[in-house]
Amino acid sequence: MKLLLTIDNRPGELTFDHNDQDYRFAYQSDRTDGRLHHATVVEVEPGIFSILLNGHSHEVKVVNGPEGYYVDLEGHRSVVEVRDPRAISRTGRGGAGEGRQVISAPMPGKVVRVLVAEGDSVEAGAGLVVVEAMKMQNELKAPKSGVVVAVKAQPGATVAMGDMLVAIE
Amino acid sequence: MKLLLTIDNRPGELTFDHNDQDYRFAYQSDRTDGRLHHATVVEVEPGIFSILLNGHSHEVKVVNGPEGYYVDLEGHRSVVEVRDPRAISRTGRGGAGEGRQVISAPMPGKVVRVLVAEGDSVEAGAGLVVVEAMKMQNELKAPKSGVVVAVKAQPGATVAMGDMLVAIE
Amino acid sequence: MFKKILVANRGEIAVRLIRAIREMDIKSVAVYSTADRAALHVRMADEAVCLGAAPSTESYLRIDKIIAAARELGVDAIHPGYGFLSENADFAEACEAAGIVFIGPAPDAIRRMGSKTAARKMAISIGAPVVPGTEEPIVDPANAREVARQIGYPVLLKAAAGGGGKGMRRVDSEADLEGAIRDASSEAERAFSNSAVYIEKLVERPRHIEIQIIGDRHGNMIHLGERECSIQRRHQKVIEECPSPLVAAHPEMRAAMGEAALNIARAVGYYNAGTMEFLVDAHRNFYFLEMNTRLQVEHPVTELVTATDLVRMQIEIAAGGKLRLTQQDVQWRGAAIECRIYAEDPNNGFLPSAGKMIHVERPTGPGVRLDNGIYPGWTVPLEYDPLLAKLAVWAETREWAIDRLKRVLGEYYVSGIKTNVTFFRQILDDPEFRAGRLHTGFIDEYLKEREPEVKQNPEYEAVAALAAAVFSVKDKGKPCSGAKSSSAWLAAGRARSMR
Amino acid sequence: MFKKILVANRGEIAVRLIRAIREMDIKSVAVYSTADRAALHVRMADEAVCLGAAPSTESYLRIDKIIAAARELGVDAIHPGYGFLSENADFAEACEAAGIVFIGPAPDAIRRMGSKTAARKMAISIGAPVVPGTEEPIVDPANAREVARQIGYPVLLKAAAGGGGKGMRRVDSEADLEGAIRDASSEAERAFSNSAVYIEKLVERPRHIEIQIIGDRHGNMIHLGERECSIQRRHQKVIEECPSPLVAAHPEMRAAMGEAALNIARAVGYYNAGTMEFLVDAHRNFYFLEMNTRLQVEHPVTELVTATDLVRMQIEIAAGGKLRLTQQDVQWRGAAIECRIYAEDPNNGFLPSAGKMIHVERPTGPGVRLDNGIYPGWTVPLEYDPLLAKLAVWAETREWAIDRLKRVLGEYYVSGIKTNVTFFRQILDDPEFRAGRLHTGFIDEYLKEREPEVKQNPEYEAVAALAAAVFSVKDKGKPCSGAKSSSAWLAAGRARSMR
Repeated sequence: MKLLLTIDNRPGELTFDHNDQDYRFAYQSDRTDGRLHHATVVEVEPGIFSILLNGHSHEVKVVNGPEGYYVDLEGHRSVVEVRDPRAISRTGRGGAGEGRQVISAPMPGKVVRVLVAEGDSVEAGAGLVVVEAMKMQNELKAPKSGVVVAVKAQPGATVAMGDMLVAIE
Repeated sequence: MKLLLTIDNRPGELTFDHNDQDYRFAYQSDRTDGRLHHATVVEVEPGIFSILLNGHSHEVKVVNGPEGYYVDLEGHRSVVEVRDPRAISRTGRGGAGEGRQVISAPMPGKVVRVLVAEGDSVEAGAGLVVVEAMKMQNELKAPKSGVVVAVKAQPGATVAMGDMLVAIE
Repeated sequence: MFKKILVANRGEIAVRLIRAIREMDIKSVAVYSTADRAALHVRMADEAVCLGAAPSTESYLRIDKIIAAARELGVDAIHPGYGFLSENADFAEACEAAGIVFIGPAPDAIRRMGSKTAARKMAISIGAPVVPGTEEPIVDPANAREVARQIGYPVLLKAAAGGGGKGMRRVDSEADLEGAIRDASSEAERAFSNSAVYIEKLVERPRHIEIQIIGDRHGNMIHLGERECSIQRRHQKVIEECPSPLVAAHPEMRAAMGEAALNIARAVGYYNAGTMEFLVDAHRNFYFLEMNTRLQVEHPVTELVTATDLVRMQIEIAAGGKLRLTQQDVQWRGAAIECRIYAEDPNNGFLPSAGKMIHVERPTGPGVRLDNGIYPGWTVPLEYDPLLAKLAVWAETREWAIDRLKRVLGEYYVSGIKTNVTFFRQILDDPEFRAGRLHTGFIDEYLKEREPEVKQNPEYEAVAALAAAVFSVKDKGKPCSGAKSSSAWLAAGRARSMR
Repeated sequence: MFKKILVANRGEIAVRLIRAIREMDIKSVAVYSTADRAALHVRMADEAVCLGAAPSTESYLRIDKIIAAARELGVDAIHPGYGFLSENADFAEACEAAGIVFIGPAPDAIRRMGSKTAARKMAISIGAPVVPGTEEPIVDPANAREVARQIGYPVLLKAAAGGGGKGMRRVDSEADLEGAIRDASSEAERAFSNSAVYIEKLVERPRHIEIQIIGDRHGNMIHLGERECSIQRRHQKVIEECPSPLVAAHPEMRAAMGEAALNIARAVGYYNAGTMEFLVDAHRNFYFLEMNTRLQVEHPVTELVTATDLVRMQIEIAAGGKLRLTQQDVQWRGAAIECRIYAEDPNNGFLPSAGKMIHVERPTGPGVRLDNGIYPGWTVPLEYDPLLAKLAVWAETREWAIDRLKRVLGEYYVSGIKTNVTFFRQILDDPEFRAGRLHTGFIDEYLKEREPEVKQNPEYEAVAALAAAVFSVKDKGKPCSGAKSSSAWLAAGRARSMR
């Protein structure tokens, strides 16, 4: 079986087959040499994999996260997207134009203040919207310099994670 | 909804309905007066219920066990069987004749010794078979006095939980 | 002794209190908001009462409802925990008026020590050290120059009405003083409609070290030594230790700070547990900052090193008991470190991370103390503080404790949301932290200057790829289990990908 | 210090060792049998090697395979844990021959103290107290009478070749002696084809109290006080404490027993950790029983009270380090109690309970130490000891520790299999236990004489009924999730219902 992956946005290609717990696999990316490995893989708890590779014991935790699979290994979290080249892509990601940046709510909360209006020019790093969650106010900043082309955030409004707040072009 | 229950073999009748987490229910048995209760029930983890009844907080754990549901509450485990009077019984329990007692393996293990033969008379409490599991030898004893009418256990054989070993009549 | 205690709090501290109450064979009553029906403290208590809607103002801050519930259930005493009503003198008074014991100090002591400025004046009046400075606004620049010269540069200008850093200016020399006063005043005017500023000595790279005290109602009072709480982010402590590495190297500081703390407490007739916070400068001078008239979040590190149970002591004292320990009985042994685990994303500006926890792995083994308020399947409510748990360790030396904490953080795991667990592991590896060179700006400097090492092991990448692939194959072949939560995640994911 | 240590064990002790090794920043290697591929110690170690099939004789007892794996992986040292090869002098020798350090005593010391009778003779030779008696078989009844009169009735006749209680007879007076010798001899003849019996003083309602010692290879040796291990079932300890309630009431015993233990250990040039087991009679006389030349299962209670880390000390000593503590440094503080949680059914003759664990709830909060080897989803293999975990607590007094342990047992929960957790809660409520009146027959008497109180609260019955009903409604409406495990349970249930 062959799958296309991105690990923290770096692409790679995984080839593998298995016989029960015994896996043969190769991962080719700019960091790995793509050589063939043998490993045993046991899903010891749901989403928790015990992998023995070259005698090393790895415990890998995988959950479905918003941007892809969250893969935790040795205290480091990677975001992994998996696509089957024979099928369509898993989720229709992307779609925002190159020049346009949408700032959406990174967590559910309440809009406390809106610091910009449509048509404002902003510098990268300038505050756009303040959202409060869990007693903490968080200022969302402009990811790049540009002009504010849309403001959906309303002071006092409750927003869900991912709701669009402001767009910059 | 009405259900017939046995709790540790004592029968009772449960009547209940609910609106989301709010339950109205009555349980009638020889120990309870069958009066109407109001409670909120939340399944906080799979099989773990937080029940608030008359202001008291109860944490009840339920799993499917071999003899019925194992219900753990305040460190005490009850075995509960639940039957819907409108449907057939949940499992076809019982079936052993009154006078006949089958001694089956209470856990998986290995038969170490068989202490009786067909036709032997045994007293209640006499050793019948020794089964070893987890490094411990366990002597299974006659639940009543009688005559051994069948011996299925073979020294050295591996037995699964519930396998018949000896029958006494 | 009490028969029934109401815990007027939620989260990990409510759980910690319920445990202590249960160990004393006393009944516990939890209170909760509608957002917390399934919270761990409700699950664990003997009884539970709903106070109202999710906002604290409708529930955990409603003195009337809490007192009414306590009366109805025949409660003897109320423990307020920390936060919420714990330093509210009106609440303590309302308890007493209802014939219920408030497990804490007298309302009067809360009032006298509750205001920062009142507490500062009190400390000055008995000769306890405070940060030198004026507390009256500066009117005349000439006078300002004289004051600044007296206390010595650098000084800090602070808005009298202020807070949050507005109207604050550091001044390093007399040449800059007048201009800085003008700037600070106008900023203060804009921010608070009050231009008054005052001068304080600027303590550079200060340590935050606090002293735990406890006293009974019979006049006995002791201190249980210090906690070092210099590792803060946004003025919020995140790592606490006992002993302080500084005090461990200079043991005479403990007696001196302990005595200062006891003197302040005695001056207000304080009883029950309390904490005096001090700033400590590079020359090991310590200055009283403020008092917390309640149990402190970070009390476990003191318990681990002094082998005491502060909550049990609080309850015994509230019930009229005498302190079982004298100052001579208090022994400090080994070292304890605690870190506060928050639902937040250290790689994204420490934004709160909401969501349902799927796994919660609790570390065990030697020297671990976990005070947790969560469980697998719990969803952190947005209305409250995102503290999930406090993970503390004890070991014979500070060095071993750091190594143990790293081991234990490696075993701790919450999935479904983001936490600061890995961030702690990075800090624990920092040479400055290991050397005990701590100050309240430590994390800001750390975040600015130090790039945590990223795992480059190609084997890890191959292993991560394989695990994700095996999971994805299983994930797609699964028609039913987990479909609900997974679709919620995907909806959020789709929405987020618009950014 | 070592770079890589192999842990030649499994279960909770392997996990405990891996944790200590990790805290010392050393790599750990797990070994496992095919039944243990998914075991917790394999998950947690840095490296793992399969030794062979499930039976210990094919895996955990295979000296050749363990040494080969250690050599191949460049291991510096091997920790044997307890059980398996831990008291096997050949294994210790094989390690040395392979240039690998055995973390334990010298092979010679294992041999000299490994045999009960050899150890007893050694103890006698240096004047240490042993249970009085003959060790040569009795030939002449007249001689037997004289011996019995000398040591005083009651005496115990024991088969020289024996074990397991066969050929054992209690004799209360001289009148019964001759008949008892005849009976015992003929029983011994039938059981062991050897009729020889010998006489020992019968210690009535003895306590089992043991002394922990540890020494380095530079001639330094200390004791870390006692553990009370009188609560046993089938000669297997199930609850252990430090301090012993008896020794706590008579502190002079600790020094006397500690000195006796050190004298025996010094006589064989012992180093690393070891334990001397003693019987103690009603007059507080203690008698050496045997030595365990390894880490003891119940070592955590000593660690909790003395604030030490025995495994770390073992590793430091094995690496050639000097003991960091002198006898004067050892301080005992508070009280610790441990209970051994087994997969067994106390309501059904303590039969082992096999199956898959669905939930595993790990208690946390103040004063808890859990050494566990299991996790949710794990299935206990039938091939090994059914010890799931050791749950220990520390508190300022024994009484508080008992109350804390009850709280903690209430939080501990394993579903899918049966455990002895509730049985422990009943014992902890027993007035004799609370009073510290312990002896090795305690559990047998308890099971015979005391009927644990059964909950009769009608509210509980209604709550249990409701929970089961809600679960059953959901259970039946569930087409897919959990179907596999549920059908396995039902198959077992159907089979079992035949009984």
